[in-house]
Amino acid sequence: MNPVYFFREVITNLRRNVLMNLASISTVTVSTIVLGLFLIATLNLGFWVQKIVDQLQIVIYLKDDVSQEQINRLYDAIKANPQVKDVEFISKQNALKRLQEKLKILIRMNDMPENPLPNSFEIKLKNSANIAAVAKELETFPGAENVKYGQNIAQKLLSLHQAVRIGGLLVVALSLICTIFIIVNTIRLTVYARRREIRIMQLVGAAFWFIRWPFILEGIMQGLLGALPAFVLVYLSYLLFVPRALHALPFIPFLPPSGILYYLLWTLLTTGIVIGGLGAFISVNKYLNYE
Amino acid sequence: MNPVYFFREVITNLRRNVLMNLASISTVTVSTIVLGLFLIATLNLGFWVQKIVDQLQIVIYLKDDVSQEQINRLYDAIKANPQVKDVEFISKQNALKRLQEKLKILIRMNDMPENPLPNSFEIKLKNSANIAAVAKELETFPGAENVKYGQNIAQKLLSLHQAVRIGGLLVVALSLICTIFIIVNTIRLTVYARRREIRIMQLVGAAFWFIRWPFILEGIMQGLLGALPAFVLVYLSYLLFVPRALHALPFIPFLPPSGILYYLLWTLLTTGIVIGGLGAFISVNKYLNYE
Amino acid sequence: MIEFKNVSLVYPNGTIGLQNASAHISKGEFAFLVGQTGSGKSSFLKLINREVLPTTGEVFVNNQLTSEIRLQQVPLLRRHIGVIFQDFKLLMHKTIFENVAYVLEVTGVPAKQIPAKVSEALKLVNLWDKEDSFPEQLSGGEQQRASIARALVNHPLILLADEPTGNLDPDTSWDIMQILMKANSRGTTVIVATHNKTIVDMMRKRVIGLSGGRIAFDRERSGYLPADLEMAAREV
Amino acid sequence: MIEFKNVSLVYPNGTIGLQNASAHISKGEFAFLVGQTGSGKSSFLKLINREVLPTTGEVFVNNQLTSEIRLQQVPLLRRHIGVIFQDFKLLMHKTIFENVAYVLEVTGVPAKQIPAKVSEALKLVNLWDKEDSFPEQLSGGEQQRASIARALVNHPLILLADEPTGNLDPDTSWDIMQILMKANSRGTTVIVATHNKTIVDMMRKRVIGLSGGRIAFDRERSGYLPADLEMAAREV
Ligand SMILES: Nc1ncnc2c1ncn2[C@@H]1O[C@H](COP(=O)(O)OP(=O)(O)OP(=O)(O)O)[C@@H](O)[C@H]1O
Ligand SMILES: Nc1ncnc2c1ncn2[C@@H]1O[C@H](COP(=O)(O)OP(=O)(O)OP(=O)(O)O)[C@@H](O)[C@H]1O
Ligand SMILES: [Mg+2]
Ligand SMILES: [Mg+2]
Repeated sequence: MNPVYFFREVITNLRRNVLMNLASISTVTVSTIVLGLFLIATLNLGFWVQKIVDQLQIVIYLKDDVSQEQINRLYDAIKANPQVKDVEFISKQNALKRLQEKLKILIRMNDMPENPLPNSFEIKLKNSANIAAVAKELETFPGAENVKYGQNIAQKLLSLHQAVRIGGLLVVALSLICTIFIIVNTIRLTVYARRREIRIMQLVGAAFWFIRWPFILEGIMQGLLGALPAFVLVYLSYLLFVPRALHALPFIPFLPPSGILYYLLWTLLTTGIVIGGLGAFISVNKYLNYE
Repeated sequence: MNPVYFFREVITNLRRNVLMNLASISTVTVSTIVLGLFLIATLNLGFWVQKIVDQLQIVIYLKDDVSQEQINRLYDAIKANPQVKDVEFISKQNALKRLQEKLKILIRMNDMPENPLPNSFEIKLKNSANIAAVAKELETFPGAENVKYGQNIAQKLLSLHQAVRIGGLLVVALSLICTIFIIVNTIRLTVYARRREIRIMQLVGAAFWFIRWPFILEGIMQGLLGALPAFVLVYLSYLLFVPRALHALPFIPFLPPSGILYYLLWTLLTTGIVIGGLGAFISVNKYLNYE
Repeated sequence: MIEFKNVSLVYPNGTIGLQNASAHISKGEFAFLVGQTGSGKSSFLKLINREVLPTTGEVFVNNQLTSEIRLQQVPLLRRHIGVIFQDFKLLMHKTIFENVAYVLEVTGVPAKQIPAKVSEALKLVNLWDKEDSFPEQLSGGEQQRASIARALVNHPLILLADEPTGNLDPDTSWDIMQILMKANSRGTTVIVATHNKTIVDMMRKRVIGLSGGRIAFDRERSGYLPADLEMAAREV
Repeated sequence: MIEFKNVSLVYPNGTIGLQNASAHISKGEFAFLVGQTGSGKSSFLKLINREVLPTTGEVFVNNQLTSEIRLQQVPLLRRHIGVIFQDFKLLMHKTIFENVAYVLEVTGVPAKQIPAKVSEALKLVNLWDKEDSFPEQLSGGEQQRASIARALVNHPLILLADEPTGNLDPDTSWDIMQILMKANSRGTTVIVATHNKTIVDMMRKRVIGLSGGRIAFDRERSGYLPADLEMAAREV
């Protein structure tokens, strides 16, 4: 077994069948580009929904007769909960200020003899998925008049989050399958075009592995040469796209390009290489005569 | 010219090169499936954002000294504006009720001797894109103390809407290009595998068109046989997916399947057929010897 | 019918196929083309079929200068020329019947007349029992006969036979030569490139000898001249 | 060396390739295989190379029953057999040099020794000046000689030549026969399927005659028997 021989074979074949190889390589490029875009889109969508979900919070409204000492104790108790990431105390006064800011000039201060708003705690969780359970737990705290966490929107967001996670996985899996399918088919057609050669090689005494290896290496090369430009293209586009998108849609978060670099690189390259090689292997076997 | 002959040719060729044709047909299927999914996703995203944008409204808060007669005149004036789709008057009382409902128990009614909220109009536009201009116009109305339309969120939503429209068009265009590219490449490989035949046909006196037509028809058939199952698959999946999705994410609107039926059908079938035929045409020409 | 005027053919890789060859073959003639392997016989035939164009010089077929025939007209030229290719050039995905029928379909012969004509041609070369086989299912000689049937089926004006008996036994070879003779007697111009000394010697027809791409000799009613005689002829 | 015991070969489409053929060819023998086109010569050779397996009967090559050779071992068998295929079977994407070198690479000959061996084989068939051409750039006879060079290059134990002179002129044919003789004299078993009456007549070697898949005659020091004599032989 002579690796130099196989490599020379592959290089020569790539050079001599330029047209055919361009067709198959560019097919690999295009289909891995699509895969890459799906991957980026899914990662970003997940990131976005995660960000929104992370903004969910529990608000505990306190009875007016709760003393400052009680408040301090409650604060410590909440802080000690392992599920809690962050807790903030909002006094009656601050609450009113916020409401006024929010409603702007609508509430004429002089119309109100007394602050109608209660004291409250705003709590962020480490994992918002548990929000309902934690809220229930906090309800039992003495002094808590009411515990709210936007039941309605929270549930919506959480199920959206779940849907995006499952859907994203599904979409990436599906597009991976499609990419694999297309690459395998393409490689199969290139091997089909050379089926007579395979037959002749067998007739002059070439062993199965001796025939197979150049084809497999060629498949790997086609996969590599196809996936590499796909990666570069997708990554560069994303690099150019993110600042513009952040500018145009500042309220939507995008993953920083560096955050997807390796993810993208490995997914595209391994897909190209593994499927190229595997596709060639399967296809050659189809034309190897096992009688 | 004998169409029967060409059809017999095509059928025979499809039958005799089953393996090769399966490879190319299934590639068409897979790539048009991806195209179809992109199309559906884009249409739905556009639909969704449109729905959200449609919920945008302008609120005119009125001074407390505006009389009922003035209000009526104002109402008619607003209604007469061709941009306005819908206008609703919200009295002080109703406004307070709403606020109370929204904030639930937070505001202790007995703390408030007088309703601090103003009368208002809520206005929906035919085209929310013009919201800023219309709001400006309404500000000049006598009696309007303040005009609000959630400047912040409206702008966000409108630019998101724009982004989704442009992005969607781009994505569909891009995936169409990818699909075209993959199909053309695949057809090219099937023609490549038969380049010797093309040469022989030329040598025995077949005219260019006589050689070309069976290949073009075969490309069309491959496109059709590939795109048809893709359409059926995508459409059926959507048919099954929508009720489930509406159940799991009731707050996200989905286009009804019937709304995308023709869109999907024509996009996939024409893509398959036109590109199949065109790809074959281009590829045969490459191997037809024009010297 | 066919005229070569100082024709040279240099292949793209620099190999010389033909060198300054001049010859005239009249309508209805029967000529052998002989010469060592690689001497340019197939190149000579390819020039007539306009498979290649001369690098210099002029080839006239049917009074047309091949290098001036418009591309769309080339198929028309070829339909008047039947070629028995040295490597058969059968369509691998078509049966023998379909291979022979193809040249009729190409010329627009009505579908109804095709089966009869094809059967006739296949019977002529004694291959009618193999009409539904694919080329790969035939023996070498059977493939060669299929190629012969295809070249004859639409009664071309010119018949170019490149080594038509290379895979045939002596008896079958003679049968084939009889068929070519018969076609010739009906007015077809026949050019046969061959190595078959026995046949050339027996037939006593015009023999054009090629050597290294040059026409070494061109004699009426000749036999297959041995190589040294060719050489001598070339020196002249 | 090679033994056929009541061998019949029926192709998948029902055509009979060989019928109840028995023959024994010893190590170092030189035998001609003659018979009309389609009589089963190539089928006979394909059975030896294990390109096909007999439908019934047994074929022994090198004392191995071909139908019992494990699939992985088939390449090993083939490396001891050089085949000159009737249709050459050259690899279209490789140059002549690479085509010949391939059978050496297959057997693991060290890379350094390959060029010398290939050049030697190409010189033998007088084709060394075409080593960088692709098969499509060669004349029919040159392709045939390339195929011969490939069959000879690794000095096989058995040489199967299927119509090796079909595209060669008489002189070159003789040269090739000399080469086969020389290989034979070094111990190679040689079987030549041919239609070339002249050569068979002159060489006076063993001749196995096939007719319709049956062995019609099998004679030492024979010539090319005409068809009617074959028939007679078959009646017996
Ligand atoms: N792959 C195949 N499938 C079906 N039939 C075949 C196949 N190969 C050969 N035959 C048939 O088997 C018979 C013997 O063929 P074979 O090739 O052995 O003949 P041959 O003696 O070599 O003839 P030739 O001199 O023409 O080469 C023929 O009738 C042929 O049509
Ligand atoms: N396509 C080609 N490209 C380059 N050289 C070629 C090509 N075809 C033929 N030649 C060369 O041109 C010369 C003449 O070839 P040609 O095929 O005319 O010979 P020929 O007389 O038919 O030989 P044969 O009897 O072996 O068939 C040869 O040296 C051959 O190598
Ligand atoms: Mg030739
Ligand atoms: Mg044979």
